[in-house]
Amino acid sequence: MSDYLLETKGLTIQFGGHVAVSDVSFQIKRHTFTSIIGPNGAGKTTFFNLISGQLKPTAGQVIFQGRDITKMPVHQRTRLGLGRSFQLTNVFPNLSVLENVRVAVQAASGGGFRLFSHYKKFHRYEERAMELLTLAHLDGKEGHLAKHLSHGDKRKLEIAILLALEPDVLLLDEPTAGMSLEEVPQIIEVIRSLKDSGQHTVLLIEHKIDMVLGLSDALAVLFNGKLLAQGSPDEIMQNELVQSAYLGGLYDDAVNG
Amino acid sequence: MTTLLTVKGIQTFIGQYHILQGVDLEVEQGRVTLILGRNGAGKTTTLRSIMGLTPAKQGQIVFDGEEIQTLKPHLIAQKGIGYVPEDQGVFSDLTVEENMKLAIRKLDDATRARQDFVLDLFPDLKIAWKRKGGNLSGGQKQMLSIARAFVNDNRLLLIDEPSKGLAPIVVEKVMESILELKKRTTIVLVEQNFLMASGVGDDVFILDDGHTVYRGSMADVRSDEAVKKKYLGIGL
Amino acid sequence: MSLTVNLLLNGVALGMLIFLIAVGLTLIFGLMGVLNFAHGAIFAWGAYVGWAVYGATGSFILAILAGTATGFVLGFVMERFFIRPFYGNHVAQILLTLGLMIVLTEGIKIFFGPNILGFDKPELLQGVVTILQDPFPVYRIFTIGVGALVLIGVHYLLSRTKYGIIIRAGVQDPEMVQALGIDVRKVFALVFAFGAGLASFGAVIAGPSFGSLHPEIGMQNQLAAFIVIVIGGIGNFVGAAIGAVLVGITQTLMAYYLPEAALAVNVALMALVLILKPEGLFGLRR
Amino acid sequence: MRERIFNNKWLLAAVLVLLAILPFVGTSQFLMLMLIQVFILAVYGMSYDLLLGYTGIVSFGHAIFFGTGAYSVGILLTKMENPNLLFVAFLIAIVFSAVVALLLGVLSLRVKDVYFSMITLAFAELFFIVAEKWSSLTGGNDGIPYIRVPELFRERVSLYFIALGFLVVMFLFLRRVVDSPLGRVLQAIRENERRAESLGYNVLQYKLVSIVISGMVAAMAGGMWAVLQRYVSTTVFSLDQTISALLMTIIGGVGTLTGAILGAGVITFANEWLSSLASVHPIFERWLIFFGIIYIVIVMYFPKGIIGTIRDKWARSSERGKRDAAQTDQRGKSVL
Amino acid sequence: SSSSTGGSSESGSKDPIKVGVVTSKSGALEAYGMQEINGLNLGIKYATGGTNEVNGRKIEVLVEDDAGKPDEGIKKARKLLEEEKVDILQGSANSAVALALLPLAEEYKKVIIVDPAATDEITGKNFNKYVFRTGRNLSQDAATGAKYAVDTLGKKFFHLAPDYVFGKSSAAAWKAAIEKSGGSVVQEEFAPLNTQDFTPYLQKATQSGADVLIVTWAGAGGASLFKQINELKIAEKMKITTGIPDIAGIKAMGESAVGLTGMTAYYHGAAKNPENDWLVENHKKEFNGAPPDLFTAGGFTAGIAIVEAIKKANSTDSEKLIAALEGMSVKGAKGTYTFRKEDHQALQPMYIVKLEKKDGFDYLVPTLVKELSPEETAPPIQK
Ligand SMILES: Nc1ncnc2c1ncn2[C@@H]1O[C@H](COP(=O)(O)OP(=O)(O)OP(=O)(O)O)[C@@H](O)[C@H]1O
Ligand SMILES: Nc1ncnc2c1ncn2[C@@H]1O[C@H](COP(=O)(O)OP(=O)(O)OP(=O)(O)O)[C@@H](O)[C@H]1O
Ligand SMILES: [Mg+2]
Ligand SMILES: [Mg+2]
Repeated sequence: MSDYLLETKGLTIQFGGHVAVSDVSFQIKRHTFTSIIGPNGAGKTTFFNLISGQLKPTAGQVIFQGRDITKMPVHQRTRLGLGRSFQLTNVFPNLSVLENVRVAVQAASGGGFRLFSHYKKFHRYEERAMELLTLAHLDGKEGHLAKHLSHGDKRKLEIAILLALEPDVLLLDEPTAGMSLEEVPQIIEVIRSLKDSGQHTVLLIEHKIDMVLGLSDALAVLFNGKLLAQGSPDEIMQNELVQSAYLGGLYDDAVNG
Repeated sequence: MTTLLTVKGIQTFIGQYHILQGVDLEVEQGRVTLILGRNGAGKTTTLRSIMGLTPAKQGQIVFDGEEIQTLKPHLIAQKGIGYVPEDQGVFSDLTVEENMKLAIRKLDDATRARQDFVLDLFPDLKIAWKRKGGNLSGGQKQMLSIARAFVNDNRLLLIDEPSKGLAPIVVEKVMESILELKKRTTIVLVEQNFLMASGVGDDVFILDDGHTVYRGSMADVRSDEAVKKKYLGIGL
Repeated sequence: MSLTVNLLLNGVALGMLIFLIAVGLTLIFGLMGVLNFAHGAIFAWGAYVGWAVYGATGSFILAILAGTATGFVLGFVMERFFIRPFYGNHVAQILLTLGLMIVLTEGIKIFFGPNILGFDKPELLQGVVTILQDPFPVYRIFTIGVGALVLIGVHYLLSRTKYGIIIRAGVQDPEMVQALGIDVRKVFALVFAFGAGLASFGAVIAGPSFGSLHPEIGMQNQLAAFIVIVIGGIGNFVGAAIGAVLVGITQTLMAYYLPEAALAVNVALMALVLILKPEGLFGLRR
Repeated sequence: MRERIFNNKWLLAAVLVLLAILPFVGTSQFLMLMLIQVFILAVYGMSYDLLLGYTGIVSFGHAIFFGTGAYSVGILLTKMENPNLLFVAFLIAIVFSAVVALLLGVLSLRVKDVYFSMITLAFAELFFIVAEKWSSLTGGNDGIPYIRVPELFRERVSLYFIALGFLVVMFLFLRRVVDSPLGRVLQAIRENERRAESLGYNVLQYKLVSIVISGMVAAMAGGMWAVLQRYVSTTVFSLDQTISALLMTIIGGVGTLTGAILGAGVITFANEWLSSLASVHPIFERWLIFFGIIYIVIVMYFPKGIIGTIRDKWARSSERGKRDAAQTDQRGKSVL
Repeated sequence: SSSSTGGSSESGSKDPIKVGVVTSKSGALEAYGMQEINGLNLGIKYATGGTNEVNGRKIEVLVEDDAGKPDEGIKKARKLLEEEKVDILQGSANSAVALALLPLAEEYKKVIIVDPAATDEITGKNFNKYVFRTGRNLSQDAATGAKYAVDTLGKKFFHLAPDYVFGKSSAAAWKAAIEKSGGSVVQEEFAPLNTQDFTPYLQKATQSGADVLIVTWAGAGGASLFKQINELKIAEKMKITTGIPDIAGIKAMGESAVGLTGMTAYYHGAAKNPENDWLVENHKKEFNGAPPDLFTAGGFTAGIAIVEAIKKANSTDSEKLIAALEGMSVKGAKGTYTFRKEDHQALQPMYIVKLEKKDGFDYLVPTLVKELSPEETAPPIQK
């Protein structure tokens, strides 16, 4: 068995003539925190989509826990322990905030096909969902329909849903984009606690470089669909190309400080 | 200094919910006015009310001396107000080209020049010109949305969280272009990225729970730790 | 050989006729996404008014104009007062347009009676030409020609003007289109009315080809219209035309070679296409 | 909130009691007949609501199940020597329709949205055509008259109670389904299929379960219909039959179950009332037009159906603030 | 069960006699339904000498709309039987509805006079003793048309009919009748009822080697079909015969059907008898000068039969009515109708007509070619 929890081999996907992810071979060790950075359109989200199964690669493999899951449908991957959040908010609009999370908790406990136990009996689910909403700073809004939430609140709901799945691997796609200033640190704390728990493996896409540096054990850089570099945060920050083509001048302080 | 846009005590309802309960803004010509506040404070709803998308039930919105709170959105837009919504509002079935074509109000030389300018600003769009809006990356959608607003000769731009999803270097470019645009147009900006906001903002309004709770200059806010802590949760 | 050619030509003519019926629906259903069960009733109104004007004036041109105008006005009123609040709401559209369908169909019975009416071809277009020994009606040639013209015209309108993209955008997010300074409601009203006008235009052309009218004539043809749009791929205008011709040819060939199955041709073809290609022949995978 | 829930339960119970004593207070045979029709059609409507309102799929082929049930029961009762084997006929009808539903689901569920609607419509047409062509078995358009049923099912009062019981049992069953964990997943699928998938739910399987349950319930309603009419013809497979399910559900309110019951009542009684007006005044000769107008008025003034809209209004007028309103806004939640 | 005894009673009663009609007042066969109803009312009026009373009791006609749907028809019939306690049923325009009503007649023990529904099954496989039919059935149609066609048009036939039970039964009836008369059917083709382009079928007909094309078509497509037959000049290649439709149908065929010969159950100008004269006169008087149409005659005769049966039985009791009706002859719009004892089917005169242009008519006028006697067109007993 390999040392890696999650591994991609020569992963490639092509849309028409455009190669969005190109021959990416990438390994992640159990219980590590890896961040993926790269310019807009570099293929980060597409790479996630390939891992979580939303897209099927034109070439290459995805290996999870030593199993080739390249052809596995989305829902099975989730059951295996691969959970993800979405860059563009993706919730159940006409269900209450609580129900959004509750249905995720239910999914994690595998209780979907039960017909003859009234859902109200699933108090456990509801309690767990409330805990998660509190964690994501959505307590007090559990009765709202998800579509009525403000943008930032939807992002929090997105995270709560992901946490509800209790996945081994969390794929987080810009979780804090649009979240308000004061709450970003709190959400970061939640993510950090996942890392610190030593139970989870986290893969994070994020443009907020200071956040990435503070959290990550390792960094990977995607550029034009290719895996440009992989290494410790310090190593990557020294990379010329990353400096000039991705960061620009704005984050000089973050990098140097 | 002239005031281009005045928002006076607007109250907005969505369905039965009372969302804005008295929002005031004064937007000076040629300046960047920031609207800040927590998630759910009502920033987006304020911009939508100005655009006429969620019309204000009470209060006044005066643009260039004319009350516009009762006008339909397309008429408001035709007055020269551009809008970058927080969810990008990119049409996923249309190509980037068609998205741009739809946005362009009048195709003249000046517009073509502005189109060249935005395509230089966001070369990604040039590459993705024939791609469907729905297939763009998150950041590319954000670029397209900004580009659609920049391409017209607008007198006022309402921009809702432009930095969201953009790579740092692009954020920087957007900031620069905003500073550049400021010379010919007026900008109202909602932004959570304080680094960016403080880099371009002139005046600041802070909303909380559907009310305007603070107004001042950027310099004031930057130096006023109490305000920052109370409304923005930044304890530096 | 001559038989096959003749059958194929008939198939194409039938296909073009179906296309003329479907063309308005490609705008209203295909592009605007309105599940319009009253489309057939508008078609029928066009045919009946065309018939009446033709009978009264003897001018087929006037009949076409009057019929088309009827559909246009009906469509405009329908959009303005009924459909407008319910874009994107299929459930409401179903109930609403079924209601309108009943009202319009019963209206025909009130104004024109429930009986079958004969619709004769204009003198100029009567008769047959001989193609490879077999007679082929002139009117079918006319139908093919008109169908082709409409195809080109509408295609031009959609691809060379902003209307096509405004509708496609407006269906997804009408608010944003408005925020770009476009009066999306006006455009929708116009396009809806235009689609209805096309339906009634097609009806006046189709009337003499059928030779007779009855109040349910719209309902009878509506299903075929939906079918060709779905086969062609919803929203794909040219696809609908190809779908229509495909249906026409298949129908004709089946009627000759396998008449036992003729009854099932349309729906079986649609089911087959969808099973093999779930988004229709030229539809986009969403 | 609690109070309202409580009230509604009592309201429904009161209606039930009322219906139960109706046959004993000199109610006419014909009114009972109409109510029996309403009860049976209500079950058919509710079965459709499971698909439309709770799973979010618009099927134009629901008549397939109603028709399968009606024909299975009708043909078996005609072929079987002993009409008391009715239950066997029903059992076979249910099993058969479950198989049909499964096959139909497997074939058509890979197709999405309106395309799904159209492919189900195509299958329904094919069923209709088969029933028409296989006239040695089905009588085609002329139908099967003289279906024999047990005495208990001929007698109006006993049939009334059987139908009422059928409705109550099916209502409780379907309510249990939509409020079960399974039902909640269906609603999540309705809201956002892709997301439900990424939560680990096998969407296709859930939709299949939904279609099969819905199909079996619809088939039972069809079987009851055959028993009531003692006649079956191809109309049970017609598009009209599907549309009637659609209409009942939409008129009452999509995603409410009780709405379908109300919808069945509205349609049945409006139909009877309007068509009998024709003899009152010639203006009603074209009485169908008023039917059309009713649909239009309902959409314009009750955009979420009668029950759906009233429930909304209720929530709004109670002014319990945002949270409460939001909760009642949630379509999936039953009034009970 | 719920059968009632309400209105059936002794001659002393002054309660009105109720005739319940279930037929199409809406839907595809609306026009036929209206002809039937108008005929029925006139028939009762005629047979009662304008009083609408028999044995001192008023006759009330209660009409319910079945919209062409059997389920609706069943409900309406039950309403008439249970609420209105009608003494006798009459209907309907749609064969399926009529078939659905037969068991109800038996269950409630009420006589039903069927007209104009034509399917053989009504007095055949699905017969019960309460069922009588004034209308002709498909076999009578076929016997009429076939005999004439084999005698005068040719020996080899091609049959085009709509692809559903009606078309199939018609084809079978024609086939039997043609073979009986010494001809043969070389090919039968069934096209979908909503066919709009008949070219492929017509091509087959011309290639089949048959001398005669029989067209059986009910409903809207008929007019289109004849226009296409005309356009494609089929008549130059073979003879054509058909069942001539009602006036609206002929009108819709336009000029294309000039000279077409075929059978018909009734045309007001073809029948020569006092009953018909009265019918034509009074129909015109009552309906703006419109003459009685194809199915007015059947309704008229049904009305007369109802009155005559009640007179003869001196009761509305069903058993007595049955006894009175069995074997009874009535004089109706076409002359003498006789309810055959075995299957209660009324044998009646039938017509062969030719469509001709005539001044003063805006449609091609069916002119009598030949009248066939009731015996000549008697269908086989099929029950
Ligand atoms: N279905 C598709 N068809 C065509 N091109 C696509 C499709 N999906 C993605 N692309 C293209 O692939 C590239 C990678 O997109 P992706 O969303 O993975 O970028 P990203 O790295 O997540 O960017 P961002 O930081 O802006 O979110 C983009 O250029 C995008 O336009
Ligand atoms: N359609 C709606 N229906 C009901 N309530 C809504 C709706 N849209 C927004 N709201 C509510 O209005 C309030 C203000 O929302 P708004 O989107 O204006 O906030 P915002 O300041 O832009 O927040 P964010 O920073 O998260 O984007 C929120 O509490 C939100 O829940
Ligand atoms: Mg991305
Ligand atoms: Mg916002």
